[in-house]
Amino acid sequence: MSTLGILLTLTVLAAFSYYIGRKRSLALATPVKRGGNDLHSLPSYYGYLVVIWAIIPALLVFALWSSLEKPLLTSSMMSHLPAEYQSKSADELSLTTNRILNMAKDPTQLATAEPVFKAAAEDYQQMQSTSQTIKTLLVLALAIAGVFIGLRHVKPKTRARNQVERVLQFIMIGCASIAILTTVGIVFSVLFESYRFFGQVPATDFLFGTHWSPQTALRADQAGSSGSFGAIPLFVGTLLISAIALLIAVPLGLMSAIYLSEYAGPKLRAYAKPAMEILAGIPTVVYGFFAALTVAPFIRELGESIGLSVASESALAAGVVMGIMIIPFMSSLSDDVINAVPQAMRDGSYGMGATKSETIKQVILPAALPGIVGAFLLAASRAIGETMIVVMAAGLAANLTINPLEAVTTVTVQIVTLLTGDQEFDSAKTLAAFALGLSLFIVTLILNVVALHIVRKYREQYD
Amino acid sequence: MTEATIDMTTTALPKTNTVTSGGREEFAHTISGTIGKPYLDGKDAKFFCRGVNVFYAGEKQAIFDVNMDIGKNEVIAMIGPSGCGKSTFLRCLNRMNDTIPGCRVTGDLKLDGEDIHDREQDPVLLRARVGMVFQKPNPFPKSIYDNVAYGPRLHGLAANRSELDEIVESSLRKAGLFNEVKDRLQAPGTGLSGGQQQRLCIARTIAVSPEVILMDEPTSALDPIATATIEELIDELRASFTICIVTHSMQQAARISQRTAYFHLGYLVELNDTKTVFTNPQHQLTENYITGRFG
Amino acid sequence: MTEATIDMTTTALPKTNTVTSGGREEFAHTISGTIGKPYLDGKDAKFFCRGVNVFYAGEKQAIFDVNMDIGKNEVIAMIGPSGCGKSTFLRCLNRMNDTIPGCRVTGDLKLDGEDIHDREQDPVLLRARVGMVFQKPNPFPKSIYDNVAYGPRLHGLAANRSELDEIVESSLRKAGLFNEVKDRLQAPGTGLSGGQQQRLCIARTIAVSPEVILMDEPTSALDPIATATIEELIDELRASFTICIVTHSMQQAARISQRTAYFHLGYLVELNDTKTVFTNPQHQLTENYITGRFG
Amino acid sequence: MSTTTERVKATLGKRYAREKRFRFYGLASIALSILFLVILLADIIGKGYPAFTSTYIKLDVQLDAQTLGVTADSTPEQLRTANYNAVIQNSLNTLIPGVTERKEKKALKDLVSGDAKYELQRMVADDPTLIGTNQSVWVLADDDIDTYYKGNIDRTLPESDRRIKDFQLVWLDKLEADGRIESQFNSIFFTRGDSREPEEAGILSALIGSFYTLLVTLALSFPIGVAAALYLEEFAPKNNFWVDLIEVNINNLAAVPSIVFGLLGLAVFIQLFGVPRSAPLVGGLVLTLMTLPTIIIAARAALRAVPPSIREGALGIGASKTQTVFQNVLPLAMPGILTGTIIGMAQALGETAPLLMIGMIAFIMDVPSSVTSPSTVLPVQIYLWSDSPERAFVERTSAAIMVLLTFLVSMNLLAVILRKRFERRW
Amino acid sequence: MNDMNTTQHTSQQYNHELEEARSKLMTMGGLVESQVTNAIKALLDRDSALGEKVAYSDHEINAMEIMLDEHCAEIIARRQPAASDLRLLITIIKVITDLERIGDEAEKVGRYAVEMAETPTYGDLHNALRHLGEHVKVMLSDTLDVLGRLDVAQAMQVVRNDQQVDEEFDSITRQLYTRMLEDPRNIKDSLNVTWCARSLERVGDHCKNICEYVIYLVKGKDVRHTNIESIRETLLGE
Amino acid sequence: MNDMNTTQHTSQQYNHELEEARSKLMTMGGLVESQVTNAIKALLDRDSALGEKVAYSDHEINAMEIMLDEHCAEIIARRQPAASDLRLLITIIKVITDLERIGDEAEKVGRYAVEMAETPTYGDLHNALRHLGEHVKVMLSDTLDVLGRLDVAQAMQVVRNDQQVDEEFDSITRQLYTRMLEDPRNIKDSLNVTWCARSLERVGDHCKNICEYVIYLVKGKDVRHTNIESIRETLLGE
Repeated sequence: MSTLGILLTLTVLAAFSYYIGRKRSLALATPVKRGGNDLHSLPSYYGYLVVIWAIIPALLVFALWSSLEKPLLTSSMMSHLPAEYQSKSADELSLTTNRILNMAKDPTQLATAEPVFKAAAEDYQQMQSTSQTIKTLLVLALAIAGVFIGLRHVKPKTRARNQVERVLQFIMIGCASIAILTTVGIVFSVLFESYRFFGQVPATDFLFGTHWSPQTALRADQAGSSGSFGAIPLFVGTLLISAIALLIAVPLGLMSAIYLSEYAGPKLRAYAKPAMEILAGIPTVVYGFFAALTVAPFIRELGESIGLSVASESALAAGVVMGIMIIPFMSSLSDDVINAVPQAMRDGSYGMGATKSETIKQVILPAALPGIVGAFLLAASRAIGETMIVVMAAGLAANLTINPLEAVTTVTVQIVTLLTGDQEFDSAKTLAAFALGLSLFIVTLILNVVALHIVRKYREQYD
Repeated sequence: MTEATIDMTTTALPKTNTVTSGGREEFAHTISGTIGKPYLDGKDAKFFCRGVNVFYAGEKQAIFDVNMDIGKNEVIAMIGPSGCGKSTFLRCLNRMNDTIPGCRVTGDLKLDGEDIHDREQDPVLLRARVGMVFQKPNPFPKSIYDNVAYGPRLHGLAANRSELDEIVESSLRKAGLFNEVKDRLQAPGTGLSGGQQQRLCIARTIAVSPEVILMDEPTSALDPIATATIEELIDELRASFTICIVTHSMQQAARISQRTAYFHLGYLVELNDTKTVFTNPQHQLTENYITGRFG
Repeated sequence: MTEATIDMTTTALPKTNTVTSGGREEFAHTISGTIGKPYLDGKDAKFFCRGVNVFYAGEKQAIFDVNMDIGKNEVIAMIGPSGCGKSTFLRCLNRMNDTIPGCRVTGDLKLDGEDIHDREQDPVLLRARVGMVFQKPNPFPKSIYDNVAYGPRLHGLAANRSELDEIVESSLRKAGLFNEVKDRLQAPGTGLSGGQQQRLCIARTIAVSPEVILMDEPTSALDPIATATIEELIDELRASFTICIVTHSMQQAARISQRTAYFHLGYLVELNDTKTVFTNPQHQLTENYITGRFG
Repeated sequence: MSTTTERVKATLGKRYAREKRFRFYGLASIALSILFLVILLADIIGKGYPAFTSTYIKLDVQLDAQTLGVTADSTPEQLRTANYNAVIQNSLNTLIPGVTERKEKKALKDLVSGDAKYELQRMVADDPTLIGTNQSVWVLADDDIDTYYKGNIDRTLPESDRRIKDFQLVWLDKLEADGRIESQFNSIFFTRGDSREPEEAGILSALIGSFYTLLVTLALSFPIGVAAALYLEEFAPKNNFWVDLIEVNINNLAAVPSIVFGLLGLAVFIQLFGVPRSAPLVGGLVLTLMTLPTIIIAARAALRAVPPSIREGALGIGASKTQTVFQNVLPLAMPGILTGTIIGMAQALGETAPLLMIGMIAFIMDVPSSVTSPSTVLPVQIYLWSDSPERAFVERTSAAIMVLLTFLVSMNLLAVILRKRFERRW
Repeated sequence: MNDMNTTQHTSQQYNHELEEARSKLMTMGGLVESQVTNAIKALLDRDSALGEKVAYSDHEINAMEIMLDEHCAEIIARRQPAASDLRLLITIIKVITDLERIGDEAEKVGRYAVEMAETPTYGDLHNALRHLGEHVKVMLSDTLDVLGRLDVAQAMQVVRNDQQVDEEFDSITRQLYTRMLEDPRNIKDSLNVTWCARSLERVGDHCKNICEYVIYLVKGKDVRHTNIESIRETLLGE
Repeated sequence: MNDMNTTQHTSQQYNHELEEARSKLMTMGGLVESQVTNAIKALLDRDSALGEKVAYSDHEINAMEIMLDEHCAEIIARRQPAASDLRLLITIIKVITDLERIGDEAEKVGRYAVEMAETPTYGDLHNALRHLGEHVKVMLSDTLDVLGRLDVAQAMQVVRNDQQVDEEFDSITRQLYTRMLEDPRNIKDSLNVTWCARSLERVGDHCKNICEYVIYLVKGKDVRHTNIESIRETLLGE
């Protein structure tokens, strides 16, 4: 049976077991006064209990089997290959594996394959179908056995509700833990590859080097020996663009938020807020396009018209557009923060004869300051991690400059550049992307944690 | 007055009590003008209100033709069931209703003879003269000192730091808070207890030397002990300020006010000496409310 | 009792009143055991509480060694200054304290002889027997009908729709709400007025036929008129339920309860007939609280 | 009294001036922000709207069996490989006679798009009886011609500076005079996959790719996100190390740059678990991890907005914690959760960077058939096209952006409507 | 008694408590009335048994006084009454004191009745006493009416009647004085009769007090220690 | 008077109001005491001017009664007193009635004093009257002390003393009876003296009442209509 088939069967079985579980509980119940009975829980919970017995073990086995199936079968298949193939390097071995697996999938390829591989592929097909059969039988058997075990648990005294609820809770804990797994995944993937990178390039060179030209590493047979991986220009470029962006976004965003929440009439709010939201909802790739095709040329022409030489991929263009992108982010965060200041405080200030701006400047902003700082940090984190705008509008050349009119490159740009196109997983060039990813992750992590801490403390104050 | 008196006579007599049994709406028609002593001789009136109507957005009328005088150095309490308009009326007195979109006030409202709702009248100035204390204590997230200094700084009432210090201290003293906080004037005002916060808000209001203090259920968020302290404070403040207080609790009105105004469905039904209102109210609606006969 | 009596005698006499002037803390040491009638003969006790202590996270003790019996079909009111532990104690009675992390209850707490905090005791079952009404009216955002039917459905108390209808109607009737809402049982419960909402919550609680109803300041969010209605309802419910009510307002305790418990700093200072508590309290702390002498 | 009043009065003028200035700054900020939006949209629309039409040239083709080398009875395979190019060549030669120079001959052939022969192929395959007849057919013009007709090539420029030479202009003027040039709705854009030729490039494969990717994302992130939010908001013990860790993680993940998720996908899903590269499945997995924090945070906010009194009420009646949460709290929070989910999906739809990392940047002509077949997504398509130098691709990029924005705006609108409709004030 | 149902409070319990106070007051009034009636009867009929009964029944009235006092204090403590409710309770507290004192006077008369049962005749005094007794009885019964119906007009009537009772009492004392002068053997009896008359006169005074309280209750104006004309003016001339 | 400062309410105003009620009560008590003293003096010294003054001063006491009544009602309405405060106010309301009646009795004595100013001598009666008067004066002054200091022990003493006053009054009436029998010319004077003695005896009764109220105030227990032994038991035997 196919995966889909198994899942469908299980679904049907689940519905069935709910039905009989519920029915059985009612049959076993002794009625007591006023329409009640002596069941510990409502009948439906007994239904759910049986469903759990029927489905959960079966699903677990199914998931385990499915995830182990491929690696196990593959290694088994490979072990049957002649020795000459097995002695090859890991890279070639995996290439061979892939070829055989593709053959097993595609009959047309199989027909034209070499005999050794053909045998292996057919062997694989064979094993796979056996495995599939066993899996189907095992899962269904487990499910049916589960139904019976579940039914034996249907007794008036069984705390069905408590048991069902406990299972539910475990499922929810599992889901919540995915966040940790994700972080662990990020840290591990980035750390592991970075570790390999720092095996080839010293960390100090990476962190303090002022020259970045990973391309040299591409030369064959020279894996990682002579490329320059000094990331300082990238860091400076990133900071330059982010600074430009924040210079635009923070005042505009903050003042917009203040105006919208304190001054604007309902009409203006009704139009301006959605407009801001649209600005926030525009994908970064669009901003990138806008930056590269409209803003950059415009700035260059503007610069030229007043006699400045502006690079066509100037930091200014990317920064300005990134700033525009962050305005709504900054404004909505500030808006939240300002709205969290209780109305009572405004009333208090107005009641003493303060004007609106006095109230804002002397009461609301001081009250909201921690939140605004948090918003600022989050915006900075966002600017630093922003990818598409800079990929499309900033340069590739790693100039170490703080002149906004020149082209600079950023961490994210380099990651994208290094990882798209042909890659070799062991080259320093590819691994450098992960090292950059690591530094990006660490910086944003610090910013985020600090910002979130500040914001949370602030929220608690007015909750 | 004659009509009202007759009404009182007949309804106060138990014989005719079949009439009273119908609930409060039955008396709504008897609200024609305010019973009691709504007017002062005029010479001592701080506020002079004639024919005040308040409309909310959508022409919903919240206050109908209210006439009253509010005297100097008196505590006047406004009571009545929820939605009777007492808070709305209070907020007319320093134009806090301006902050509610669509709210419109008509009629004659004068503070010391100046029209409050006049275009020429500056709400900032007005609110400096007519301070307000709110239901929920709302100290600013500043130090205790800065909370009290807020108003004087805003209005430039102190020429220098020592003058400001003086204002802050005397305001805190008047609010009965100085001794409790003198060692921590730089501590945040939000760290005080609820009752202290409310006294801080009162101190803050006093610091501007207003002539009138409006209080909108100033103790409804406080426990009985803090409430008692605030009530005591109000009684002391009476010497220097005119105080208008809206309260949920008629007992509180009884305790602290000299005159009590009873609002009902937007009408000012009775305004009388507090003693009279609570021992011998003149309008049946007042009587019903005071004695817990709500229909 | 002897010690307490002496205390009362000396402090109640004005001659010795220099003693009373020091404020309430001075009497804290006199709290040794509860004065009054904390115990019933036992036969009629619904709740039996002995040596109840409650600790919050960090070992902060909120309730100290409380002993009391709560009788069948009585309204027992718990009063005291903020933070005196009255609400905390109330929430022990149906283990609502379980929902507060770190809260620990020790001592003997029995409902009809069954240990409430026993591991075997299912809090869900317990709460079906001991219903609770909260400070803020909290109808579910469902129809009025579904609000009331929620509990019976939860516990499977109705075999079919007509039985459920019956339960809903009778609960609404008992809560004095049926006539007001019978034409709009499918309207959302949140559309009712505050007082009606609170009565709906009471109806919802009644629908499960609990034996006891706990009320945690059920009228503090309501205006005087709605409050009076709820108080009236409580008085009617007494015929069928045991009612424990925590209230901010001692006047309310005076109006509706048969016995009143005065808590102070986590101690149960006095538990006595309401009449006695309000005309002739036995402990000086109670007297101070009742008469508004807060120190 | 008088002192206060007078002193206050003295300060009033200055204070009101400050008030006015402050107010102006605020208004200017909003105006500027909105101005940016307007410029952005105007720029995109201005660039993109021509892409919705294409220039077509009417050819009179002789589908004669000899030239084609097939008959009406030929097999479909034969019909497919017939020499349609020659037919087109002939027809062009007839239209513009006297072209002999090699360079000009090639230019003449390039007047029509490479798609023209496939157009004929489709016609014939549909109706083999057409063989032997003369047909008048509108065929797609080349992208340069298209660009010219949309007014994006300036005739006044020196010949060397433009892609269309003078002799071509002569031809075009003739064709136009014959009424053989026409602008038609560009259906290809919506029905084809990517192509090296701008006039043949469409967004369908990217759209379907996006659809599959979002499907995977939604199917995973919604249940997981809701379950996680429920656990954290309702069940998790407070002040518990693990729970705090989860919480910090989620909040942090929400702000982690998207590209880092791409790195994760690349290293974990593709290299470790061997999920096929470039497939919606892996894209969906990465986007799931990315949107989960958004959904969890939105769901938690929605759950938190349900007042505790509702929970207390249910608990007080004897509902268990789980019953309380699932019967009372969750339904109330659902509109908020859905809103958050839609917004999360919109983010996912517009996301580009992480997908670049996992290889969804491939050149895909075919419409993907399942979640495991190689595909690209709309934003990546935009990114790819934006790199192409042809003017016609700029047009198409903008058009694709318009399509993307339309989807995003509709999704956000849906969220707004949902929020407005079910918004509840407690 | 149903006339007295003036309470329409939201709280039925409060209604009930006030109602109970009023009905207890009426019961007490009834008890006092029958004591006075019996005392007068015993006095006039020389019924020593009845006189003794009266003398021994006084404790019932005393008990009711204490009970009502406590009841009213409890209501005040628990209900925080205001306005008319408060006036009602204060009035009750005042009225019961007077009722109790009327009871005391009746007890005294009862005692004298026992003592004088042997006296053959009072002569003219009998008539005078009977007249005074009747008058006082009517006054008391009117007073109870006033209490029951809270009838201000009737209350004013009772206040006015008190003057007549006083005059009658004066006339009796004069008669007694004459009688004593006539025959010193009559002195003891006469003195006793004087005491009885005095007691009856005091009953009238108490009735007057009660009616003044009722006027206060209904009108919210205190009319004690004011002459009848100014009372009328106060009430009508507003 | 400072002894009476029992109020430590958070509300100074409330303290003040209660204090005012008590001080007014004491003023009224003082007034009543001086009326009684003067009346007795006028009676014994045959000082008709003083007697007249007493008779004409009663309205002050009446006015104070009304004022205090209103004051107490106002406090109850405005402050919702409970427990000891409430008992205090109820006690004041009760006490002033008795004080006013004592004032009435003094007025009567004053009137008789005017009437009897011409009487040459009361013979032995003078001593007996003086004795009774002294006793009553002491009792009244003790009562005011009890009011001022809320001294339960002294209050019980006063209650006990009332029995002695009653006995003295009985002895006076017996003497008067004898005197009347001896010489019918004395009848008129004797009757007047009787009335005076009666009034003084009633002052004693009222004092007893007041003390009983004070016991109620302090102890929260009503001890009226109970004999002295059971009072002691009630208070001490708890």
